[in-house]
Formats: sequence, C-alpha cells, structure tokens
Amino acid sequence: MQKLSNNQIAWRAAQDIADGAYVNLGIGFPEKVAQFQPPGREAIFHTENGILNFGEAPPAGQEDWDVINAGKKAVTIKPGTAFFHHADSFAMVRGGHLDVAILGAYEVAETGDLANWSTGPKGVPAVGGAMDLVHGAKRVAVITDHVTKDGKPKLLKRCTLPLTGVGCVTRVYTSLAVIDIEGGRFVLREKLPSISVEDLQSVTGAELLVPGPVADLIVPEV
Amino acid sequence: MQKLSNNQIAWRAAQDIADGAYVNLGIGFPEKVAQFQPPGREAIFHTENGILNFGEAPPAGQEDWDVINAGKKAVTIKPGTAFFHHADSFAMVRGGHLDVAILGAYEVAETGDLANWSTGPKGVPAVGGAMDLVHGAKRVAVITDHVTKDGKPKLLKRCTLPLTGVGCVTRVYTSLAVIDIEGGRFVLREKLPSISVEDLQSVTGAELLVPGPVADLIVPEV
Amino acid sequence: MDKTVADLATAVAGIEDGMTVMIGGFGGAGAPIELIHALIDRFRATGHPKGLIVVNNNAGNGHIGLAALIEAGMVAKLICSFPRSADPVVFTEMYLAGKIDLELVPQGTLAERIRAGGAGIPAFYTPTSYGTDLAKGKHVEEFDGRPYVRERWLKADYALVKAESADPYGNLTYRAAARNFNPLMCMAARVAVVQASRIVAAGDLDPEGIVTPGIFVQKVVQVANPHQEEDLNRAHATYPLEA
Amino acid sequence: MDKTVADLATAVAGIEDGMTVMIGGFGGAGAPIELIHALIDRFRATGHPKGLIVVNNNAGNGHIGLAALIEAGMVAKLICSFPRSADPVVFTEMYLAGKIDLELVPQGTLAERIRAGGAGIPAFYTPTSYGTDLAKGKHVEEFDGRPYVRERWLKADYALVKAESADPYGNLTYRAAARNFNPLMCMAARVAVVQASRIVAAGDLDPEGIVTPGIFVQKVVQVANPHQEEDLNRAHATYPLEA
Repeated sequence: MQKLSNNQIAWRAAQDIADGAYVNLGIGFPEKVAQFQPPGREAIFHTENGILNFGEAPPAGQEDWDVINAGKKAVTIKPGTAFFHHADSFAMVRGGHLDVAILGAYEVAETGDLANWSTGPKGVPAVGGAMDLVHGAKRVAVITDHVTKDGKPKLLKRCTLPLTGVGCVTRVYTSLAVIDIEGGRFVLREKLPSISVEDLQSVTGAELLVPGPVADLIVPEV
Repeated sequence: MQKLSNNQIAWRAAQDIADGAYVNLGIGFPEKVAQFQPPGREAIFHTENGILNFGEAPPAGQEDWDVINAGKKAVTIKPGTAFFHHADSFAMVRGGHLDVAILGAYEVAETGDLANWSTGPKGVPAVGGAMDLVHGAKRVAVITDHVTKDGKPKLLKRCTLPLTGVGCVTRVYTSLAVIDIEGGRFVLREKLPSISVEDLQSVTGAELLVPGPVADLIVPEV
Repeated sequence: MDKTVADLATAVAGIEDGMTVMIGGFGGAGAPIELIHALIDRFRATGHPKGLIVVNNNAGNGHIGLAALIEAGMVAKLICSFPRSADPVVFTEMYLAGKIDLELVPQGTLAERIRAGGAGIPAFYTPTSYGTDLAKGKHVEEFDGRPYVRERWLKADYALVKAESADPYGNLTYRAAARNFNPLMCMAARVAVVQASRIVAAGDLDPEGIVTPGIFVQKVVQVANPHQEEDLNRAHATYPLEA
Repeated sequence: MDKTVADLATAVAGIEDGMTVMIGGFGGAGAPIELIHALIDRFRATGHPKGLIVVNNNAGNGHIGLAALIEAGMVAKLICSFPRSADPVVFTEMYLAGKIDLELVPQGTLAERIRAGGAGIPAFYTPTSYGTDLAKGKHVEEFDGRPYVRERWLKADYALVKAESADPYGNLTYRAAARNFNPLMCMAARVAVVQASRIVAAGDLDPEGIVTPGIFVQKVVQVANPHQEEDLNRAHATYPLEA
C-alpha cells in the first residue's frame, strides 16, 4: 500500500497552520512540521521550556546549550524572541493561548482520546508536557503513521494504552489520510487517491464516517 | 492619661524590625514606621503594587507617578530596587516571604482577629490588600491608639466590626502598651511607666495576662 | 506578523455591550487613559458599548479615565479591590444610588484570579478572606490543618493595557510600577489591546527583558506621550479634555 | 544586606538528610552543576546529606550533575516530569532496581505546583491529566461543565538554582532558556541557594529586568565559568571531574 513519508505527513499538517498562528510541536517527529511552513505564512513556535518565536537549529558546533527546545535540541533566537519561566510557559499552554499543538501518537480513539506517553507498566515512565498540551491548545492535531510497525491500527474505538488526554484530538494526519474527530467519531476528509475507502477502513480500528466528499490527499515529494 | 504619639508608636514598632527584614507597612499611619529604622539596620520595604526595596518620598515636584506605593504616594527607587507584577507581588505576600506586616486597626481581638477594613455596611466598602497581608507575613503586628476617639477599647474579647482576618495578629503596639497575643489571650509585655496595670486593664476590652515582668515602655520624643 | 493598529478607535473596536473588560493600572500608574477615552468617544458617538463589567483595582479618580467611563454610564458592574481614591465622587454617588454593582475582591485574590484566568486554572485555594464577609458563600477547605477559601478564575473579553514599549509581535515592557495588573490582564483577556508609548522593531526589545510575551497580546497602538492620571487630576481635568 | 557567601561548600551547608531539594534546570540548561557537585563533595566527606527528595524536571544525564547525585546514592525519591535523557542509565538502573522512588508529574503541573508553593496557594485545579493514570486517587471537580484535577502545592527546604547575574540583595537574572524552573524554585524553597555567573553591585541590575526579586533568595555564590551539562556529557565526563 502506498503511503506518505514522515516528511510528507508533516508537510500536510503544516498546510493547515494559519498565518500568525502560535504553534507547539511535540518532540521528535512533530518537530518536522516547522520545516514545511507554506511560503508567505509565519508561524510562531512555542517551546515548553520557555522560548516563544525561536528559529531553526544552528549549524553543528555553533550550539548555545541555553537555547534549546523541549527535546533538548539546540535552536536559535530571532527578532521577536521572548524568554520566560516554566509557569508562564504553561500558562500559555493551559490557558488556551496556543492555536495548535501537533503531537505524535501511539493510539488515537474515535472519542478523541490520545495515548502517546506510555507503552505500559514496563520501563521508566516519562510524561513531559504532553498532558498539558492536549488540554491547552485551541486545536490538538496528531501526526502518525496510519498503522503500527506491525501493521496494527493506531486509530481505534478505544485506546488500549495509558491515556495522555480524554477527548482532546480533533484532527489526525496519517500516512494514508486526514481524519477529523467529530461527535466521537472518525470522519474521513482526505485520503491517498491510490487507496479505496474500504482499504482504509480495513487498517482503521473504528468506523470511518464519510458524510461528504473525500478529497484526494496529494503531497509533493519533500 | 499620658500616651504615646503616633510617631512614638511607630518608633516602638520599628525597634522590633530585624536587620535585613522584608517589611510591608499598611497605608496611612503604618507608613510612619519606615522613618524610625534603628541605625545600622536595613529593612527592605515591599509595596503591593509591585516594588521591592523602594526609598523614601521624593521632594515635592519631583514625583514620578509610576513610582508609587500602595497608598498611591510617590516613592523613589534606590540601588537594589526591583519591579514586578501584581501576581508576583502577592506571591511574596501570601507565600510567606515577608518577615513582618505592620497594619492599622479598628479593633483587635484577644483571639488575634483583626478588623481594619470596614466600619460597617454604610458607604463604599474597600479592602485593598489588607486581607492578603494578614495571612501572608511571618509576623503580623498592629499599631494603634489604645482606645477609639470616643475612649472606647480597641482591644476586645471579640471584634464587633467586619473581620479582616482570623487569628492573625501576634503583637499590638498601642499608645499605652506593647501586648502580645498568645494562645488566644492578650499578654502584657510593656506599658508606659506612668500608668498602672489596673488603669491599662480599665481601657482594654479583654483580660490582660501578666505572666512575667512588664517592661517600661520608654520612647524618645520623635 | 504585525499587531499594531493605526489609531485608538481601531484599537477599541470590537468591545460590545455587556462585555467584561479588564483595565490595567493601580490608581493612575499604568492606567491606559487614552484607550479608555477612545471607548468613551465611541459611546458618545454611537451609544455603545454600555452595560460593561469592568475589572480594575480601583474605581477611578476625579473625572477622567475610569472615573469618566463610569460617569458616562457605560459600566454596569465593577470588580475591584479598592473603590476609593483622592476624588472618588463619581463611583461613590453611582454606587450609593444603586446605579452600579460592585464585587469587592481582596487585591491579591483579584490578581491571582486574573492570573488563573490567563493560565487555565479554573479555581484555587487561598487563605485570604477566610472567616470574613468576603468569603461568605464560598467553599472552604482545610489543607494541612489550615482553612482556605476557594476562588474562581476571572477572564475577560477585552483588556485595556498600558505598556512602555511594544514590538509588532506584541512583546511588551512596562515602566516601573505601571506594570501592576497589566501583564496579568493581557493573559486573561480574549483580546488584549495595548497602548504603548513606543513601538519598536522586532528584535529591538531584549528577549530577556520582555515582560509580556506577544502571545498574550492581540492589538497594539502607539500613544507616544500618554497622559498620567495623577497629573490630569492635579490639574482638575475632566473628560472630554480641553485642547 | 549581603546574601553572597564565599564558596560553594558554604552555599550548600544546611542541607540535611531527608530534606526536599528543588534543583533548577531543564536538561542541562540552567542546571546548577557546581552546587550539585558541592553537595556530592559533602556527602563523600561526611556521608550526608542522604535520603533526599529531589524535584527537577528530569532525572539527570550521564554521570555528572543530578545524575551523579543520584549515582552517589543520595536521593531517595525524585519528583519529575521526564526521567529520560540522552544517557539516563543512572536513574533507569536504580529505578528498575527499586532503589529510588519516582513521582511522575506532568510538566506544566510540576511548574504550577512549585509556583503555588511559592505563592501560598495550597491547591489548584487543572485540566491536565484528567482521565489518565496520573490523576488516579486525585480529587476531580467540574467547573463550567468541564472536569479538572486538584493538585497540591510543592514546597522545598532548599532550592539549588543557576542564575546569570545576581546582586547582594539576591536579585537575579537568567540566561535565555536556562531560566525555566529556576525562578519558581526560588519562590518555593525555604532557602534558595543560587550560583550566579556574575555578582554585581546593588544598582547594577536594571530594576525592570530583574526576573527574581531578592526576597525569594537567601544565599548567592559566584561561579564565574559554570559547566554546561551538555558540554560535560559530550566529553563523557563523570563526577568527580578530572582536573
């Protein structure tokens, strides 16, 4: 089955970020979204550890390890950058000041529940800012492969892994489709032209509603 | 009956402020305490509206009306002054970071209850920061004339006016005496040499305990 | 991104009848006099907005700024800690005549409720006001053996704020104790409208010294030489001001 | 008033067995490496302090700083949001062996609990963690139809903090994102101990730009060229550091 690369998923998610939006990108894969801002639009990126409006990574060897993002990777400042402490940073998050948070997922349920912090009781649990982000941003979107490495659905009726948040996700960008969550159901908005709704349903763990036209999900090679 | 002037009461209260203490003085009469810091001791004054370590009033005509105290009187900055917003300011108050708050009073009860914000249902009520201060500072002291203008006791078994705080006052500096509040009782520590314990009791609305020696309250003309 | 608007009228556009409007300032320090006067101008021209719920530490002084807003009859309710001033006659008369409602809030609780509104904290506990008339009807709970009063967040549709410097992103600095409630109100309002004495280019503000990051600000208008309420009152000014 | 102390050993004096110690930093940025190492030195010399409850966002990286404190066996419990790092082996092994307790707290809740401790707010409500394992056993309440979890303040006996500049009053500035938890921890600790890269005279810090007012600080020690945790780890350093 054809599928989008991670870069392509990130590209698609970036198209929905409006000019002037305040955006938090989860650590890891979601950080890629920043690379695909459409020309002419300016997004302002927030990182939990106290920087608003930071710039891209510096060249290797020129890192300032006091200027890092939530993933502890070096970033840069630019005109308009502001620094602040952690309580102010999470006031931005929890207080509804972010326009969108884009996060990774282990599982997403049709209820909007998200599981992305723990794969179960083994090992060392670590949550970071994920549970705050899902309850703060005006819009919480997920980017993810449509299925696990073993080919099992990640979009489910109910999450099986420990939850990050309840009823928080409203849009999922996968390697195969763009799916909204409305009224506790998955609503298919876009899919790769090469796969049928039936094929998509077969790798999705809950019913996909198709109440209106489904657009072709066409993404450039990026 | 001999009594201390307001300046003298303020002077006496100032003697108990340790070197390096963080102090909030209520608006009006308590502001006088700042004038009588003992030589060699430095108190750092806090004002609710967001200045720490401010200096005395500027000469008339040289006021900066952005540099004012909680009573909206002009003050000055000095080396070491810091500005901050109201939430941080009351974090200092409520969080127990002030060493002492010195406030005025309409009434003080032997329980430590204080009434200093409202004389009853008539007129426009106004509370300001008084209710925060009584629950924040490590030590809450009152300076007051021992009796009302009509000669009635201000130190009572129970307050009759609306309370500012419950069980918050631990020391009262009056025009006649210094009285601690311990275990829900007034304990006499110092009195003017010219008046007897009996005379003092006669103008006090609750029993004065005298468990130990009573020092002479001797204050210079100031 | 450019949050600056051309004039005061544009800055206060969008404030409608019945809205909750937070107004910065502690007494005159940090009071956004020009924004308030622009709002009064709109009311004089159109009859709107009225029935406002205003949040401020005080209730105005003299006949300018917040006092003039109240005097114009635009305010249905005031949420404040200290409705007294050197010249409180406007509020006092309207309050005693029953023409304006008052919610009296201890100053630290007022600040914390506004901060909570901005920080997504719907309720918190404070020792302040326990056992007093201002705690009546409020939930009380003990923590570690000490009683506390539960307070709710305060949010607003709009905030009117006075800053010293602003950049096009809405990053702000303040001047001395004119800071007071202003940064908190930026956080708690859906639309924070800022009058800044100086608008500078992005990058001209030290990122270490920004007090309000731009995410909390929606509109900025330059007012290069703002009135100081205290000066106006010492000159016995009334609004509209004489030219 | 002069809160400066002469050396690191004096700075960390007073931290005793079983105390709660907040340690600033987010990963390596803002981590008070030298204060941590001074505390380890004391433990190596005296066997104390041990059994510490440490509050930090993370659980250390490599074998220096917080990781070295844990490796030395001085920490009984860690309260943090993200006990993972590039090299988390020290914490991971001790945790999996049951030799250290972990209280996992969402990052924003951790920050707000510490701020609440400093601000005299014993409890507050947050939407964060509602419906998750981290809310188990916690009081839940609805406000305006939405469920929230009640969280308690966090306070500490000591805080170890890294600042950029300090004056003798304890007024502090920070450097970039090394600010993070440091200002909050100053507020929440009975004794906030600060290592500053530069101690300046009173009046040398712009009063507008002070991030932590001195009232929240008890001791300051100058560490002119502090280690950056990231640099040490890239050099595979372990504590004690080679000269």
